[in-house]
Amino acid sequence: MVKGILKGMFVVLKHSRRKPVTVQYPEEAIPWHTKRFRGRVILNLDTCIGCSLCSQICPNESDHMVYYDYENGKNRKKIYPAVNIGTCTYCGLCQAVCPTGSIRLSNDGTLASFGKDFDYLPDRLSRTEEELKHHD
Amino acid sequence: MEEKIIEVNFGPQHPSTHGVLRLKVKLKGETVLSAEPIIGYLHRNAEKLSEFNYYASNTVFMDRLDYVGNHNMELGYVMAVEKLADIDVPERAVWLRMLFVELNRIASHLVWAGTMGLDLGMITPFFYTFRERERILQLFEMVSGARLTYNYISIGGVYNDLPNEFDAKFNEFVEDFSSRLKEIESLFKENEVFIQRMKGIGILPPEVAKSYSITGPVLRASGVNYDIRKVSPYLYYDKVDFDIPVSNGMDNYARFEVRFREMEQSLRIVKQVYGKLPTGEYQNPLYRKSGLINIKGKGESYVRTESPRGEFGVYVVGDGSKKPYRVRIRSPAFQNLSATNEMVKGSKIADMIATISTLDPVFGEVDR
Amino acid sequence: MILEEGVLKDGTKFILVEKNTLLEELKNMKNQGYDYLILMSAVDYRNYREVVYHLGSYRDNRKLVLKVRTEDDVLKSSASLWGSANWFERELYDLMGIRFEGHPELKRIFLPEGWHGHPLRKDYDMNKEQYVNMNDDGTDTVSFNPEDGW
Amino acid sequence: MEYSILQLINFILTYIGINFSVYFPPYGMLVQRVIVDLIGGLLIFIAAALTIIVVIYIFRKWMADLQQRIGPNRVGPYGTLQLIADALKMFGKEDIIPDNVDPLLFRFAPYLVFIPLILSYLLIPYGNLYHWDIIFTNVNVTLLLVIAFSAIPPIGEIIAGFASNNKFSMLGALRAAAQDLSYEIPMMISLIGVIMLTGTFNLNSISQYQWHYIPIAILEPIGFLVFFVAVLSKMAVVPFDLPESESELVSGFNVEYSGLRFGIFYLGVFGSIFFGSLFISTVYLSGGSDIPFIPGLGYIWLLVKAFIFTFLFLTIWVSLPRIRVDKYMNFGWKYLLPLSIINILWTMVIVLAMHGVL
Repeated sequence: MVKGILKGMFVVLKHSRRKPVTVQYPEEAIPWHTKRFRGRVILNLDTCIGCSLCSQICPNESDHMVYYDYENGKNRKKIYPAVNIGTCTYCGLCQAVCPTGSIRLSNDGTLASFGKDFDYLPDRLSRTEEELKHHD
Repeated sequence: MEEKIIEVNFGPQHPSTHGVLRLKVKLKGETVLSAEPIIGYLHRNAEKLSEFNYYASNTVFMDRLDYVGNHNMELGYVMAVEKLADIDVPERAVWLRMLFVELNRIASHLVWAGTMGLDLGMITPFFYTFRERERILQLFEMVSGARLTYNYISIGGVYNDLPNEFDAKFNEFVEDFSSRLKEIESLFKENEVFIQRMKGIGILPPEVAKSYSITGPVLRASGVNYDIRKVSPYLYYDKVDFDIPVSNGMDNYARFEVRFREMEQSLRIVKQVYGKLPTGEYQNPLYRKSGLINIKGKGESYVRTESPRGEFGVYVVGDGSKKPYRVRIRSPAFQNLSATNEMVKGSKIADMIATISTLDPVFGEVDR
Repeated sequence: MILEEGVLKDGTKFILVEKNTLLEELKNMKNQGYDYLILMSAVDYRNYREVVYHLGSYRDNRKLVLKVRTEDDVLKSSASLWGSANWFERELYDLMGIRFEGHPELKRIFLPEGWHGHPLRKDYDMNKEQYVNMNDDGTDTVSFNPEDGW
Repeated sequence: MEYSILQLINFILTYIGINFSVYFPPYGMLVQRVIVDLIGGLLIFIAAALTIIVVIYIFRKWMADLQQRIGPNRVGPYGTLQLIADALKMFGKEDIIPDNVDPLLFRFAPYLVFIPLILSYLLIPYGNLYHWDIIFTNVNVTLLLVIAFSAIPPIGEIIAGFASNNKFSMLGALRAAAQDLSYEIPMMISLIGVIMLTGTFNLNSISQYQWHYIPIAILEPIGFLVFFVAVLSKMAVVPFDLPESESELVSGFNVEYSGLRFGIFYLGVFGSIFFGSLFISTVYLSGGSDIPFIPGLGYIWLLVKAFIFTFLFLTIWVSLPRIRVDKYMNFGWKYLLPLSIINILWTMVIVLAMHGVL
């Protein structure tokens, strides 16, 4: 009995010499292991054809089509997706379904903000968070 | 002095009910007279939600069922839909699915091992198991781009191929995982106090297990050699070499033993699968891009898969439209949990906690 | 009594049985070696409900689907044959509104007692929000008034 | 020439001009004595509080180290001020007193746990540092007093559990009572062996005895083992943390407590860990007596031994599961109690051999 307990303690004690595996978050940023990290949705206004497939496949209706006055030559009805980031689950289905690759998920996962406006209309959706910060 | 029976609510907020299980327990001193599980605190009705969405978008809900074994949940649904809509899956996609499903099984059992330790009052194994799980999650993140709700397995294949840096990370993981697993196991296995807490506790005889439709490691720990991967092989489980660990202990210790052996077997499968990965398409080109939305099915299909907790399957009824008419989820943890009272009555409070932790319920899946 | 036989889309054999002979048929199937109740589900076809029993065996790979149709939503309980039928039937009662006669304690399993309607029915009103609260004695109350709960 | 720490305080007071004993001869000396004792008590209170904080810091760092984490590292250098920050946070929190509790007992119980613990710190002979004996109480019954003080906190725990009017608390309180009963007896019986050997109840004499002869842990290994387990159980940490057992009874007897009162319970756990370490090294490992051949460093030597025990206790905490309550009682009554009685017989043999009878 004592042997088993001592063995357990020994295994635990062995770990005192190993290096910590945790990361100090704000200083050492979490290494995104991939370029595929699914962050905020971003839209390319110039290639969007307004097919509304993304809003159809969106599982919780975060993605919806709105009228936005932007001329890119392919989108005759001038409807573009707008995404409610508050309910978006970053599932990536809109990216998967988009025939032109206009809507995609960026690598930006640091979305904490004081703002309460989660509904990203097309022009806001087309900029990265970085650009939005400079813009304001 | 008269002995009074007291009724205690364990949960829904309780440190060791693995989420939001509520147990209405009748106690006589420290002895449990009966325990009635009350569930539904995490109920979202994924079955109803699925009726309003396209076939392809429902994988998102499946992800949120068993949130520690997500790939298995996606797989169960996707395979049922593929049967329903007669969709072919490229060979590479099948192998990739198998790779991730088995890795996910390891990750899920690691979470179980850590939380079981916590339930017994051991703090440290939790950190070691989560350290290992973290490495698996990094692999998942690398491939799918998410750490928890992967949404990786798509109808007609998988959404993404392996990235270039996957190989190195994967080999690094496979190399030392088995030795680290042994180390974690030794923390439990050779510990007399642990053995006393587990041996002979929470007895589940095979007849009772069969009557309650119990599957997965819990069933195999009761001495029934029944694993869907062997009984009705899906994916390419008939092309790889692995054993089904079975134990005749019927108690908590047997369940502990079976799950640790299963992790070893899963590692074996993972190694073989990675060696056998063929090149080629990873997704059926018909169901890429806008094809995703055009999946139609008519009829009924149910495909049995072995999730980390037992038999998982989705019964899909299609009426020929782009949305399923009815989706019914067979969740293994729900069935395993229904036998709680049989297992815990007459034991002590501490044993009840240990027994529930070896059942390994995940409430996203129980409550759906 | 078997009304209809056939093969489902996934290649499983199915039989449709007469409602009154359900329990005998299930018992019969259990004796034939289908000792594993994989899944009980119910599908709402608007004018009738179809309860589907997926039966399997703990020994081999056999599988059978047993269906039964009901218009008045009352069926015989199979809780005496399988322990697992207990929770399956409670779930079907809760979400689909099918009452099983002879069930030891037929009450809602996911939703609070007193919930209006059965969500998986096709005629369930999705737009009406219900608010749940708890009485002092621990029972749930359900109301349509937002101030009565959450 | 050795002086006690109280004399040192007296010297300092006299030096800075506070000396009542010269004023009204019989009473002035008493007043002076009381002032000196009060200062000594305050000193030990501060020292004990600081030690508890140090022990908690060590615990968190050590646990983090064993679990491949970093531990507290934000507040102050290497996170040393983390505990101060935590304490401030505790002070600032609302002290919630639920509706149906017994308000008086509910408020009173935490102090009943903590004050005897701090008082028992006064009884330990801390050995000597340079020429000063750090001994606050040097009466003939310090060992008995320690045991008496250690019997009070469980009463506080039981009161806390019952007053909370919560089923989990009550189960925790019942466990505390049962645990205390079944482990205090082996603990005291194993101490009887020590008393038989040394012939005194004075902790200072006990530690001096061991310096003159040999540490009692070597003479009485069984007694030492029993005492070790009993002390571990007395501290109510894993594997014996049944009264609180987080995963079973949520938090046991202190489930309804919050804010400062919870903080007191929390400090009590770590205070008793260090006190247990001090006590076991005093009674069984020659305590604060000098390091062999190096006089004047007894205090340091005691601290070294105590901290080794603290590390041992903490390592046991992080690496073992909790034992089940009925098995635990069995272990206490069926193994520890007979072992402690065997220890008495063994001590009798030693004592007789020493007196040349055998």
